[in-house]
Amino acid sequence: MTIVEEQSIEIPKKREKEANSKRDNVILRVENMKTYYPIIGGFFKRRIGEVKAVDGVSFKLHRRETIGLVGESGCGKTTIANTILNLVPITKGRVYYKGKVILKSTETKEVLKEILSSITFSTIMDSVSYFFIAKMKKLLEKLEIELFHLFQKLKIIISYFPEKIREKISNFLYRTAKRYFRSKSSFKNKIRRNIQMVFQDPDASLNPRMKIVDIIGEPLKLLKNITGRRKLRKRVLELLNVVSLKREHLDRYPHEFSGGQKQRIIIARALACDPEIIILDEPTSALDVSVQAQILNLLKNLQKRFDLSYIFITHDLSVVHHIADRIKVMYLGKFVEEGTVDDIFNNPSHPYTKALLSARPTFDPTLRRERIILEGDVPSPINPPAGCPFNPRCQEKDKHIGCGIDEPRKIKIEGDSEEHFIFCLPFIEEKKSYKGWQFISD
Amino acid sequence: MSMIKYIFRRILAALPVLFGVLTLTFILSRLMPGDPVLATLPERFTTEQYLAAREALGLNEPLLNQYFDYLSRVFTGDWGQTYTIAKGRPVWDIIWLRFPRTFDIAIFSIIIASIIGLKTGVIAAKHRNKFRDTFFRGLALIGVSIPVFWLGLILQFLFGYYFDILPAVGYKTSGIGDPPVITYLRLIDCFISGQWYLALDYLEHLILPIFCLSFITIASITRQARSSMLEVLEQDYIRTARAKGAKEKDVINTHARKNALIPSVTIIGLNFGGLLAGAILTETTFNLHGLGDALLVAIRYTDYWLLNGIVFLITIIFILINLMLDVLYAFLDPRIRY
Amino acid sequence: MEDIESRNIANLEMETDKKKILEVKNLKTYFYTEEGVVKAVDGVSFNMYEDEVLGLVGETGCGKSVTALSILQLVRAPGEIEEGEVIFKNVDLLTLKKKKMRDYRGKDITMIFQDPLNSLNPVMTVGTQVKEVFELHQREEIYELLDQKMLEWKNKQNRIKELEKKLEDNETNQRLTKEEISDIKNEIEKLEEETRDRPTYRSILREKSRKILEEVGIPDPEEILERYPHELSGGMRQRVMISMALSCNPSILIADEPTTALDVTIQAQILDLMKDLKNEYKTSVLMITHDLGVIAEICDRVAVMYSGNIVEYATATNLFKNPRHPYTKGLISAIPTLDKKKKELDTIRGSVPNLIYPPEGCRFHPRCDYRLEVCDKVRPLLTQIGESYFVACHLFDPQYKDSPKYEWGKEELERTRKI
Amino acid sequence: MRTKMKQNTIEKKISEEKESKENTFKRIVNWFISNLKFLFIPFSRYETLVEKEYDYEKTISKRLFIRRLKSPLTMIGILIVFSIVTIAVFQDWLTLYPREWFINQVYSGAFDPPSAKYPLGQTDLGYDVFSRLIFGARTSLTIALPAILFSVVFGVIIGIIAAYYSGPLDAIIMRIMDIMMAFPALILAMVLINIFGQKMEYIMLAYGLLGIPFYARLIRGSVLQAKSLPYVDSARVAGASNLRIMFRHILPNVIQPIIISFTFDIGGIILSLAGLSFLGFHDPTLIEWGFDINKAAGRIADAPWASFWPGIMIVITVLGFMLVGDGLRDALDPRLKNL
Repeated sequence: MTIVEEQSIEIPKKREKEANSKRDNVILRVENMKTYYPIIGGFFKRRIGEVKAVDGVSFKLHRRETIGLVGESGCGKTTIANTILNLVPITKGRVYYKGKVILKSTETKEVLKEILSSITFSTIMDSVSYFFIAKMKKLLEKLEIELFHLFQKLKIIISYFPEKIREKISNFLYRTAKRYFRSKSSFKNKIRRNIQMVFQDPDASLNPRMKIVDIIGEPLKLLKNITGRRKLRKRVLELLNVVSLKREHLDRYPHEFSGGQKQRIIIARALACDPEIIILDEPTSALDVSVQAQILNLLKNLQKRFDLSYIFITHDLSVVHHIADRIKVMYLGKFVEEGTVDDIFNNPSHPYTKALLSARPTFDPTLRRERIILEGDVPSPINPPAGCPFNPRCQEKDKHIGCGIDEPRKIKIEGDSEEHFIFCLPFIEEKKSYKGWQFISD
Repeated sequence: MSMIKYIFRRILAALPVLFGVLTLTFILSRLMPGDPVLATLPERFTTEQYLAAREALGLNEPLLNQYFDYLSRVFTGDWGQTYTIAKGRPVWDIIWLRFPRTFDIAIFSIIIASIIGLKTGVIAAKHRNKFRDTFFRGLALIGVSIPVFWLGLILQFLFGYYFDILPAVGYKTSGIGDPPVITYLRLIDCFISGQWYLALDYLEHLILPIFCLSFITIASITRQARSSMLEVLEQDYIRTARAKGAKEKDVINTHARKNALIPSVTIIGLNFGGLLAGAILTETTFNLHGLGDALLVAIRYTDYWLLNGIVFLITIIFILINLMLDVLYAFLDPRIRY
Repeated sequence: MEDIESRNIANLEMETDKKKILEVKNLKTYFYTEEGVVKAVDGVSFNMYEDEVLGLVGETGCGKSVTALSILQLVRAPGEIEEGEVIFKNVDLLTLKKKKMRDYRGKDITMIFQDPLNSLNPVMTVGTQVKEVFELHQREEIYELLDQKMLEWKNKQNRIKELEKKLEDNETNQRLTKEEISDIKNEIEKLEEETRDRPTYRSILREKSRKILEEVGIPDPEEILERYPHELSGGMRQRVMISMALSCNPSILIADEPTTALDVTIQAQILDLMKDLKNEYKTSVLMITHDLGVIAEICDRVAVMYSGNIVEYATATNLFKNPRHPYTKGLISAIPTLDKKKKELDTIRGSVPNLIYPPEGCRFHPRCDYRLEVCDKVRPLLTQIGESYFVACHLFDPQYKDSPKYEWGKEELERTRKI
Repeated sequence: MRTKMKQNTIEKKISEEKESKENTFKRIVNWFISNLKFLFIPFSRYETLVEKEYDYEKTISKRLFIRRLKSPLTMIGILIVFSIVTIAVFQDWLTLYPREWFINQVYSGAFDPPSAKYPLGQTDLGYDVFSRLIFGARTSLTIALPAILFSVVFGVIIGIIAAYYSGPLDAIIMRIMDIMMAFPALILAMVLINIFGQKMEYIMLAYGLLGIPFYARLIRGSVLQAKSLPYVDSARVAGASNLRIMFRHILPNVIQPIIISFTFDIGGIILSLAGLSFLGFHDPTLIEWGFDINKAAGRIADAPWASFWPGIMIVITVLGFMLVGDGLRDALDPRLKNL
């Protein structure tokens, strides 16, 4: 173990000027993001359906701001995070980072398809067969002619195939190629460096067979090209100090740490490349209350210190109230309400938000309120209910028009801050409902 | 309905494997050294004779033609003729003659082994780290490491020669007659024709080979059953059953056993494949004149058609058995959707 | 030392008019692992009262689940119950034989678990699993019921025969009016409808299971009975678990984190259901959770556990209003709430101690801000400090109250506060 | 009783005190010397202590692993494997007759019973059974080990690639593996050896090929599981390429079952090799247990020693590897760890 000199190392405060000079403070913009997972099944492994995990979501993230994404499990919060980081392919929509598109649904698809379909199957077979024969000549002189015949025959057979089948074959090749290219076409390192993520389960998101130095050093090595062993250790030590871990932890394995310490290590790894945005996917849900408080304090500290922007994903409303500036409430892949913290907590307007807020526990047993208890379960996102996805469970269903038919509209709530919207349908008594309500979309 | 659909789909999925096996055996058999034409000829022959025989066997055509010819003939049921074991008889005849013996010992062994192996596995798991567990585990470990043929030889020596209570080799006492061929399964034929003494004689000859094969299979089934039972006993739903107040016997018999059985089913299927192959060794040891014996001749003397036929048959049976076990698996485990 | 222990147990009486139903005295459960002896539960005592909900709250690894499993004697292999008494209706459960104990499980004391998917047998239908409980504990009652129903059924059949005879007689005599005939015919039809299915053991079982499932709010119970657990949603599975636990009308229901694996809205549903059922069945509930919100929601009394000991034991109202033990204080102030916005959250420094080598004296002392000099030497015991209020802390013990306060080194304080 | 015990303890304490008083000066000096570093360098104590504690923990965990391995059965297994390897390495020192005798010359006394000159009897050509047993050990190991290494390496690579790039590539690879699995291994081995020729290298190659599908399948399952774990995602977020994720992140986490079944399969492969040479598919230049049994099988009735001893050697060798594999599994399996 090389002992690194211990000094109090401040990571320089950066980007301050830059931030002030910029007129537009938006750092990440998501536009109409849709992410569908294919359901593959059947004998030929076809796509037989899709899970609409995220279905048309847009938001902006400002510098030094925390957005809270709130919702129950399976509502697509984590998928948003995974999509932004390109861990899951985006189906539709765009993501901008500082005004530049970093993710878009593949429009190059068509071009590629054209190129691939222009390569006819017979040309491929030709090249393969010649290549194959040249290679195998020495090894299988006896079979040479037969093999050549085989390929010739196959070629002829294939040329008899109807156009449709040939198209299918080329489609198959295209899909294989696409999968290959997708994994290849790296989400550029620069963007990776600037957007990092903290995962939910601290046990599973640390590789159990790697030492802490290697775990935290990996992004440094790969994204920042720091190669020297000493340099790397020094930098890792700095990072460990930032999350108040110590030098002797450098060479340990993850299983020797408690849950809170693991989460600190994960945060340190996310911080390794000086990112601007950190996506926090339920960072405290696996932790105990006292440790959760430590982590939340740490996160707040770090935000101030390094000018970070957070996307904070959670199902715990009190946590999000504590840490977030703006809140988006999600249900079945869509936002149902968005606004600042004060908006949501003081004037919850969507019935789902109301129910969520009322389900939030309080610590005063004398104040046991009447709760709104939603009926039933969250419907499956494979075939979500028509119209407003919340309508089968909605407690205020009777007061609105066309819940099961129309798509919900974006409605501005007057009287609150400018960003308070709900996605709902108008009230039955129209006169009353228009008071202070203003339709934005359609 | 869904079950039938599932079976149908599984059969469809097995087709490429069958096709691959056919192709592979064809290629491998053609790569083997030696010349099958020689077997058809008398000891002294002329070049013309040789060429004529070659043409008669269809070996002068391009390999590709031979391959397609072979494919088409396999599916029409004509598996060619053999010139090594018997001159000019169809491969099917040899298979009908030889296969029932192999099948008899394999099926008896797998049934005995499954019954005993599952039982001992459960017992060992129930008495974990106690005497019975250690005993069965040790026995299973020894069972896994004994070579079949050697065990056979030792049994032969002990029971056949030293104590002289069981016949050591062969499938029948020499000079004893055969029952009329009805179902090709000798045992059933004996019963149908009412020749009890023949059946008894046959069974007497089968005891040692079956013991030999099943001993080894029991070992691996016991090991699997024990470990899966132990795993199941760790699960939460077993705790629930205990919290309900169920008796320890019920916990194991109703709650744990079915769950533990599921992984064991797979191992039984895999073992059956091993058993058919292991039968070659046992047949050689006990001189049973089964399928394995024919296979050895086919490989030694480069009999293309016999080799292809036997390998294809064994593969089909292997695939079928696995198909059956898959269906059983789906039947046992409701979590698997058809 | 023995003296103090006995004092600890004897004093644990609450001023209440309710009947004591379960007494746990000085329970110790150790796990003998290869690394050493894990003292998961080390001297836990508490009482449960009739028709009350007792909350057992604490962080991960403090031994709350092990306490519950020890009561039912379901602790797994390396774990052993070392010492203590679990007195239920004047019977010490720990001295019972295995067979006797089995009768209590599932009938008088039942348990539901955290993970409803793994806690239900995947290869058995919900129906079989629900019916099993009845078969295990109510076989005789069912047979009695069967006899009753058979009697009714036979009576009805006899009645049909009688009526049919009447009609037959009428064909010859023709004494009855048309209206009477149609009345009789209607009655026969009705009776035939009722007696179509002969009452059997199975039909009664099925009826009972259907009823209990209906009780826990499962829509369409007939269909659910035929389903396998993996086909249900998380909330449904937990409902099935609850129905199984309540089917024999138990005196005590132990709920081990029943809502942790569920979503917020489903969690509210289940808690609501549990409250209703508790009132309906008059069952005492031992609620084990790490979520103080759940405790505040449902519990009458709370026992706070830390590292294998109970450190505070009081009514919920008192506890939340004015927590005394430094650990409870820290725990409550660590939770973000609406009025704590913008401030930094209070934290408890350090982390949970290793249970193989727990700290000497008070197990909380390395993390305690109010630490006294004696804290690392003498183990504090539960002492009564107010009406129905027990704390295990030297700060409230008259014997040690005036002991000098421990001065934390500045460096040490700084260092431990961060981690 | 009690008073007696108390007296005893008091006496003990007194004697201990005496001893400690006598040794006090020694102890002070010792302590001073051993703590020189801490006395002269401020704050060095704390760090070193923590490190020491950590090292202690590490050795404890290592010791635990060894302790778990230390069950009597496993020790027997290790002993067997060790002695078989010793025999294989030092065979020339252990045999009664040099190796050349067994290749060139034929001796009289076919199937003669054990005698002073030939302690375990003689074989068909009059060779010494005992010496052949010792020569056989090296043959078994030299064929089995490379063959299994070959199949492990290729099986692991193929399995990881198939599972990681799931989809058509996976389907194709796994179909090929299915075809290979559907063949009874023994038959395929016989055919392959017949094609290649009866030479050691080819037998090794044939067996190596046959083992590939098994390992590919084994590792594919665990990779499919590991692939969906968050640490893979977090490696991707950290900028790791596919190749790096496959072999740096996933492989170390899924290699454990492979290691366990590797030890098991050494035994298995020795068994199958014995079976093959029993059927006559062997390298004629080598001395093999299986082939010895083959030669003696026909004379089992009157010369049991010639086939009994080679069989026993096979059983013992295989059992040794199986025992080690069993012990290794118990020691490595995390599920058994807390029991």
